[in-house]
Amino acid sequence: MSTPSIPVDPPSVTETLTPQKTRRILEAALLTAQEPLAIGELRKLFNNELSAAVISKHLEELREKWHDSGIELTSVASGWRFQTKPDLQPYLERLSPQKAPRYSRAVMETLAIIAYHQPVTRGDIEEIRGVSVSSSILKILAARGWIDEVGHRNVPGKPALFATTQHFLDDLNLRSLQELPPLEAMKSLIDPDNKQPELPLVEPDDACH
Amino acid sequence: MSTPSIPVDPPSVTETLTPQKTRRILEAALLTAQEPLAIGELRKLFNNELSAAVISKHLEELREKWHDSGIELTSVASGWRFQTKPDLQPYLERLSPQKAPRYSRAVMETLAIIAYHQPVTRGDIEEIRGVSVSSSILKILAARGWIDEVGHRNVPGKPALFATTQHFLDDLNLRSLQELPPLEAMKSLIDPDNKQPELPLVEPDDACH
Amino acid sequence: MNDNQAIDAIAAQPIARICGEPLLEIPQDLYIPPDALEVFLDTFQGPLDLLLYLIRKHNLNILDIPMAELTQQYMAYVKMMRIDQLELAAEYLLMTALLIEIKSRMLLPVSPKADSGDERDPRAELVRRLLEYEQMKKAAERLNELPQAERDFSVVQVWIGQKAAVALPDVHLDDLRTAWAAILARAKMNRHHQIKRDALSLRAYMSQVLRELQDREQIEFYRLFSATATVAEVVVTFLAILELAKELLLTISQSQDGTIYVHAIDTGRSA
Repeated sequence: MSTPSIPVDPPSVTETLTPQKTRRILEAALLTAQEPLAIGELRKLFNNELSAAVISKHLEELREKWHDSGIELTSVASGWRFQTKPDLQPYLERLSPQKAPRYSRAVMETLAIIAYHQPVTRGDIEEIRGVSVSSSILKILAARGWIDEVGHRNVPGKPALFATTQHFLDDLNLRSLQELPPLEAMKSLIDPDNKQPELPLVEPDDACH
Repeated sequence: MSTPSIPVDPPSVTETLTPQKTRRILEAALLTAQEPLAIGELRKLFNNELSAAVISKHLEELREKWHDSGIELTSVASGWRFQTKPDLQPYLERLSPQKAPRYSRAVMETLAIIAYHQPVTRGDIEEIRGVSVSSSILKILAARGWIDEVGHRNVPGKPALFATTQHFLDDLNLRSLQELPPLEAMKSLIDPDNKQPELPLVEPDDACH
Repeated sequence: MNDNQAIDAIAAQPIARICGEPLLEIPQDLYIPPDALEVFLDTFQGPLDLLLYLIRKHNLNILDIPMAELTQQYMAYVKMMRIDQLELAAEYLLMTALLIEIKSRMLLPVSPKADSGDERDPRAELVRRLLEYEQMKKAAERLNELPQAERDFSVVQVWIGQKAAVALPDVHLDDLRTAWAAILARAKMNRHHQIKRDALSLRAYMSQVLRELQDREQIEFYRLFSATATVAEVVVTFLAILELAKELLLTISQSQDGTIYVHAIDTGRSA
C-alpha cells in the first residue's frame, strides 16, 4: 500500500534551518522524549551538522523562553529534559489522587511477625497467626523488597527462613531493628487481670536470655 | 494508615489564582498527561471551582499562545492534548528511526472495515475483502489499541465482534467517528439507466447491519 | 509499491507465453510473467481486488461486465497461480467459479415468474460486493492519509517533577504495632500458643549471619565478626550463631587444622 504521508527526508540542515526552526525542533524533541536527551542525542536531530556548542546555546535560549511557564528545561545526569515546576505539583496531584493503598491485616501481621521474630519460617508465622499464610502474602512483602529468604531451617522439608531487609528499615525510616516500636506497650492491651503467666513479649533491649 | 507525603492541599482557587497561574496549571497538566484530558478532568485541577466554560476559554488562549511553536494544543476524542506539528516529525524520527509503524494495505483495509462497519466479525471483514483475514492483522490492530472485542454475535460459533476504540480516534486526531473521512459514493459507477433497485451502500452512521 | 507502478512494471515484460502456451491476444496490462507472480499477489488484496482492477482498467460499466471475456482473463491469472501457489489460488478459483456461474445463469432465459426476488440480475450480488469492497478500499486510503500519532506527529509528554512512585501502601510503625497487638490479642485467646522469648537484637544478628551464609556454603567462623564490631556486637553475634545452631539453622564444624567453619544448611533449594 502506498503511504502518502511518508515524510520526505528533510534537506541538509545548515543551509535551510533558521534559529527559530532549530529551537522548535529541539523543543519538540525534548517535549516528546521519554528520557532526558544528552547533547549527543540532540545533535542527531540535525544529522550531527550542528556543534554541541551551538545546541547548548539554543538550549539556554529555550530555558529562558520557558522561564515563566509551568514547566522548566533542566539538565540532569543523563541529559536535558522538561519537567514541571514544584509549585504546580499540588494541583497536578489532584488529577490522579493517589489513593494510598493499604495492606491487608494478614500482610501487616505477617510483616510484624517477621520483623519481631526473624528469622522465621512460614510455619512459624502460621503458628503465631493461627491460620495458614498464603504465599501471595509473602510474595507481596518480598516484591516490596521488605523481606527476603536468608536461609533454611534444618528440619524436614528445609523450610525457608524469612527476615526483614535493609530496605524495610529504609522505608520505615529506621536505622536498625532496635528502633522498631517497643512491644511492651502491648501489655496494656492485654486483659490486666488475666491470670495467664505473663505473655512472653519480646523486649527490644532484652539482648539475650 | 497515615500518608505523610500527601502535599498540603493548596488553598481554594478562586480567591488566589490569577488567570496566568490558571493557565500555567492547565499547561503543566496537559504537557505532562499520558492521555488526553477532558474538560471534566481539567476542572479537578481547580477542585471543580472553575466552570467548563472558563476552562474552555483558557484552553483557547493556550492554543493561541502556542500557535507558532513546535507543538500545538488539539482537541481529540478523549480530550485535549499537546502534540508536535507534523513538519517536525522527519527530524524527530532521527532520534528513534524505527519508531513509526506503517501499515500494509491489508491492515488498513481491515481497519477501514471495522471503523465504518462496526461492530463486525472477522467473517464480515472477510466477506467484504473477499479474502481470509489472518489473525496477525487483527493482532496488529489490537496491539496498537485501535480495535477491541466488544461482544459476540449470537450465531453458531459466537464470533467476536470488533470495534474501534477511543484510542484509535485519539491517534488519528479525531473527536468522533463522525469525523472519519466520508465514504465515497460508488453509486455513480452504476449505469444510470439500469433498472436495478438501488444498491444498499453502507453509510458511515449505519452502525450495525 | 504503488499499484500502478507494479502493474506497469509487470506489463512491460514482453513475454508472450503462459504455461508454455502462446497467448494469442495479450491484454496489454493483464499479462503477468510467472516470475512476477509474487509481486502480483502482493499487489492485489484478493480476487475482488483483481476483478475490480480488471473492470476499472477496461473502463467497463460495472453492470455491463462482459462475463465471458472477464472470466477468461481471470482464468489466465488463476492458471498461473496454480503453478506454485495453489493455496493462494484457492480464493481466486472460487471467484472464477462464481464468474462462471453468473455467466451460465445469464445464458438461461429469464424466469417467467414475476417474483421480484428471482428477477434479480445474477450479476447484482457480485456488483454489490465489488462496490462495497471498493468503497472500503478507498476508505482505507483516506484513513491512511489522516495524520497518525507516531507516524506523523508525536504526543507531548513532559516529565512530572516529583513523579509519585508506584503507589505502594505506606506502612508506619504504628501499623506494625497495631498488627502486633492484633496478633497478641488473638494469642491471648489461644493459650497453648507460645511466642518465643527472643531478643530482637539477637534476632537481627541471626538474620545477618544467615545472610552472610547465603552466597557460600560455609564461612570461616571469624569472618562472621566484623573487624570494627564493638564488644557487645561480638557477643551478640556469637550468641546469634549459637542460637542458629540450636534452632538447626546452621551447623558448626572444626577442621583438622583447627579452623572453625560455619555451614549453611544444605537445602537443595526445596520448595
